Amino acid sequence: MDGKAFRADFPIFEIEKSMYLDNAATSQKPKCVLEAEYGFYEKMNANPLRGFYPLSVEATKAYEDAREKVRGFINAASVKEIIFTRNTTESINLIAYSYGLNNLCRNDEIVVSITEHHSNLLPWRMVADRTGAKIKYLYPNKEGEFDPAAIDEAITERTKIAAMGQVSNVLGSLNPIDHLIKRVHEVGGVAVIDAAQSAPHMAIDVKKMNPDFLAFSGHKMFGPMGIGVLYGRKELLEAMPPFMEGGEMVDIVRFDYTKYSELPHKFEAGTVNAGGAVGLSAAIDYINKVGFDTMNEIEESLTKRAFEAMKNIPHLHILGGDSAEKHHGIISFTLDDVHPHDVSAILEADGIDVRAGHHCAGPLLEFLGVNSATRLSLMFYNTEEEIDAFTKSVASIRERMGFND
Amino acid sequence: MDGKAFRADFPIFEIEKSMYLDNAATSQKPKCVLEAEYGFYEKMNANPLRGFYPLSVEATKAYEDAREKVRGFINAASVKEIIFTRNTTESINLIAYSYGLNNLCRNDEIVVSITEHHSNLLPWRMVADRTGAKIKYLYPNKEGEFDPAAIDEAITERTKIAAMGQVSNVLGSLNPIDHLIKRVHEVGGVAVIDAAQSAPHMAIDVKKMNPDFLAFSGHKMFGPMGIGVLYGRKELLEAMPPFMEGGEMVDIVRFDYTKYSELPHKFEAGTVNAGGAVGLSAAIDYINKVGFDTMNEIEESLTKRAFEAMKNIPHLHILGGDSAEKHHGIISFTLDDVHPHDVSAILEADGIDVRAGHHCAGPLLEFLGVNSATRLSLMFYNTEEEIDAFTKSVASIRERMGFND
Amino acid sequence: MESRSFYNEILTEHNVSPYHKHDIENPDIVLEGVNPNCGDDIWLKLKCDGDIIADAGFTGDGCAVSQASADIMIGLIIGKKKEEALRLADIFIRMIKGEAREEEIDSLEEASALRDVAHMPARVKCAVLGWHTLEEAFGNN
Amino acid sequence: MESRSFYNEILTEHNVSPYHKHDIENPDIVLEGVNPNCGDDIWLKLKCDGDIIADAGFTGDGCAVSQASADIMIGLIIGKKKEEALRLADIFIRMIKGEAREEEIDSLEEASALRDVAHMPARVKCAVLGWHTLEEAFGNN
Ligand SMILES: Cc1ncc(COP(=O)(O)O)c(C=O)c1O
Ligand SMILES: Cc1ncc(COP(=O)(O)O)c(C=O)c1O
Repeated sequence: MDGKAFRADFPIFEIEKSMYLDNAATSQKPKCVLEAEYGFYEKMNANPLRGFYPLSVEATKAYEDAREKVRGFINAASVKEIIFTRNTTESINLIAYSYGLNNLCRNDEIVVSITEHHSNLLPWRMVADRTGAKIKYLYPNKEGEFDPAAIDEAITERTKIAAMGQVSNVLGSLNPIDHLIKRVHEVGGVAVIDAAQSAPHMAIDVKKMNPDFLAFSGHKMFGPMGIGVLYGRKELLEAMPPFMEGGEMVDIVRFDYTKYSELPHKFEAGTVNAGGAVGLSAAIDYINKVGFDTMNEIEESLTKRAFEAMKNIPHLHILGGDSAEKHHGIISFTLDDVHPHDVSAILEADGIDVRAGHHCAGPLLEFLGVNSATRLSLMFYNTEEEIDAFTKSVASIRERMGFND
Repeated sequence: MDGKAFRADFPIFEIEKSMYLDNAATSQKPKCVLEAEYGFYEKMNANPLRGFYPLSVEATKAYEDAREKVRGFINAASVKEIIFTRNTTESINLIAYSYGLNNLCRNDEIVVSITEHHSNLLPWRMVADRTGAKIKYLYPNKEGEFDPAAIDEAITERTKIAAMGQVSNVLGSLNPIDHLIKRVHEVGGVAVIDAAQSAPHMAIDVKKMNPDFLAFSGHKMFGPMGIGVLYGRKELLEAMPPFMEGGEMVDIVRFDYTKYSELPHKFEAGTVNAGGAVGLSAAIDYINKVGFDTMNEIEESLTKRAFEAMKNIPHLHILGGDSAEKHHGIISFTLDDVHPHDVSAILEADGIDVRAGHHCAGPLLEFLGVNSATRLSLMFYNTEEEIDAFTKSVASIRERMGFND
Repeated sequence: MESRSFYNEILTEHNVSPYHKHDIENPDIVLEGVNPNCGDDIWLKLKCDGDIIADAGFTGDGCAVSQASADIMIGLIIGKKKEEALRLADIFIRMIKGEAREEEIDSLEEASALRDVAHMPARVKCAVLGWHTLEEAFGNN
Repeated sequence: MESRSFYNEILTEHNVSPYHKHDIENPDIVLEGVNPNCGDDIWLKLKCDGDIIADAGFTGDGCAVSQASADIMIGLIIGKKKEEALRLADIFIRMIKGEAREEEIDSLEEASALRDVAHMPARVKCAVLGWHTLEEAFGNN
């Protein structure tokens, strides 16, 4: 079972013949997304939100329709809770600057899991550095699993913020965010969920999940670059000061007085990326058309195929979970004596695109005792042939690097 | 003399039949720009800067080539001085947060011209609010002209930052930035130049101009939305802390240690908008192909045509300069007894797209004693017929609103 | 080219010669309403006698749609009970959204002259500015 | 599918059995070099005798290209004058950029085995890591 049937939706596969297995870094874009963005500029390009003429009204409508599309995608209560940003990183920095710096002080604690991507870690260190709050790390076991009891213990009355990714971009593990959210709410803190790796693969329902903030990137879920999302609970967003200031986020500016716009515009300073939002909206339509069920079925089958083959390669060590089900399309690994950099270079020579490095998760790798790793990451448009070529190539590497097993 | 010959370059003009005269808000995009962005996703989409496989290397090269293109466009000394942002607003907020908050304190002064767009005003008010520094406004005369002596006087030993737009988005006036830059350097302060309205219309040479920071937006100069530029002097940028933190802007992250990347990456957190940068690069190619000389010749001729006709419409008052040469394609005006909002609505009913409101320049309008104004703003692709339709429609408005002159 | 008949006679008349654009002495409620889209800015001033709106006026600056709409609104609500005024505001706002029934629209009298604004999304905020401010003044919304 | 002959014998040998990957006692200069692209991280340790590089070694972790390149570099510079080492570093870096002349490349001896990296932009940083660190160690660049 694989994604051959969907490859025609993606123009790049007609042109580029390498096997793209670096999907956690960014996804490929279906034609409908590219055409939606192109179409925006071709048919209704104007600066949204300020003009009265039909073109600007249409541009505004396209942009706000995209917001409504995103709202529905994560089942938020209101479009006021959907803020367009550039990417996950900006979304989390917005929370850090506007919520973090203004609500934390000395002796407060920020609980962050050690598995986080730098984008859900460094902003919290910045907040800690500037407010005097303390960072407390949550550690999983070597399989990447968090003990609920450890979460209960780490989160205390001092915890003002708990930050965790829904799916780890290195281990592919699904984290116990529900537990974390419930626990941090018990002590009156807020939960920040990094959904960069989950949004492209699973339905998110913020009403059920109940995070205070949730962030994701368009480019990882078939949308264009330059557009991301921050979901925030309305009461919180309303109480927060703006992050960036400038045009489009103020109603009145006089010599010595400023009245900020209502949500969500208060947090969207300057000309918005309407073309990007329209592209993201088309990406959500595409996801809905294919369906997460279909995507997951393929992705699970491909993950299993890769995992089973990799298990049997001598000297290969998979980071994290001991079964395919725990990996959600992401399998990072090391190969004895061969630097991941060289692993990926040899794969590359064989026409296979994977990533090697620290995957923007330095502390996690330090915790796991590795300097870097090679990562395979799948999307539903991948094929069994690609997986087989990948595992065959990996199996040949040690010999090609001068080791006789 | 007009821009008919160039209209075929812009796909929107084939589809949209209204007359687009709101170019200061955002420009239309030539086909080559749309195709460049589309082509990026179709041929080389990957997350730049981290992958070793050819696709990612190509994506990185396309992104960095775009940076080099921008460097050449403004004649910066090094690509390290070119930071990609979302838009002018983010560029200026970056300076405000990273430079302003860290270099100013009580008793310092920020000199800002009252003609500024909110994006070059509110960030400075934020810095003033948080650091205790004082904002000092520079006032022009009613024609929008600044007296060099007043600049010399306003900027003192206390001045740490002087912020000014090169061209006003309301008055179309060219501001004496050279004088301001020289003066603020005499007292050891830095100059922040908002080039949002000038970059689409005139060659900028930062080596000659010698600003410390300069900001502009891609979408106003034929590029896509979601991509902007911050130029900063290398010594300053190097000494500044990062603004947003996360992936792609750090070299090493350990448990308790972070080493930031070198310029320009230190200021580009998270996945970059490579597609947007490639689009902006194509926009610069387009500008170079047409040439500012040709553009200016057309724009000056159209401005003159509009200005002369408007001068003869009873009850019409042009804001700012008393001759066409002082307007650089931007003519804002009021009509006695008719709200600008209604002016633009009637123009709209006649198929003409202009903007009415405060144009994100509240304090300037307050200074000029008007609540809002209607703005005509031109681009070289506009035509004499459009100008004539505009002036004819404006001339009919008072009667249509029930006034007998 | 000729304008769609959007600026009809009722609208331009209330704009050129508003009856209620003036200050109110010792008002009980004063509230500013702002439409950021175009900088419309009105101050609604209400004088109440128990539950009854005894007198009302507005000042400020805005487009013909916002001014005429506020002027017509005030003519309609003076002498009415607070609840009735809020009921009319609700109908008016629904009319502008294209959601009111014909007989409801009839009850708006002259204010029904603004119904065409429903087709002009960009002008909706101008038309409802006074009415929203009224709702806010009475602590609704 | 077979890999382009990028990992040639000289490279894999210096990687599998590096001669100079070891600590140096009481080094005069110690400098960390990092290649953020892949997390290569080497510590270059130099012992000087006046102007002469008396001994050198490196520790750390990195890809075969960075390790082999550092190992070959150290073999080349031990016993040489600081100036000569910097001259070789300059040639090496220009070779990797595809800008060195043939006779210059010849002077690099075994290090010339890395010349193909010039065609692999993504590996350039790995190849030059040790050499850049050397330049920095001597206060150049
Ligand atoms: C003079 C000036 N500065 C700044 C801006 C803000 O640009 P952006 O909205 O692209 O951030 C604009 C445009 O709206 C402008 O005209
Ligand atoms: C888990 C996780 N969080 C955050 C990010 C950052 O996303 P972006 O680079 O789009 O801001 C990524 C992707 O790189 C990620 O995998």
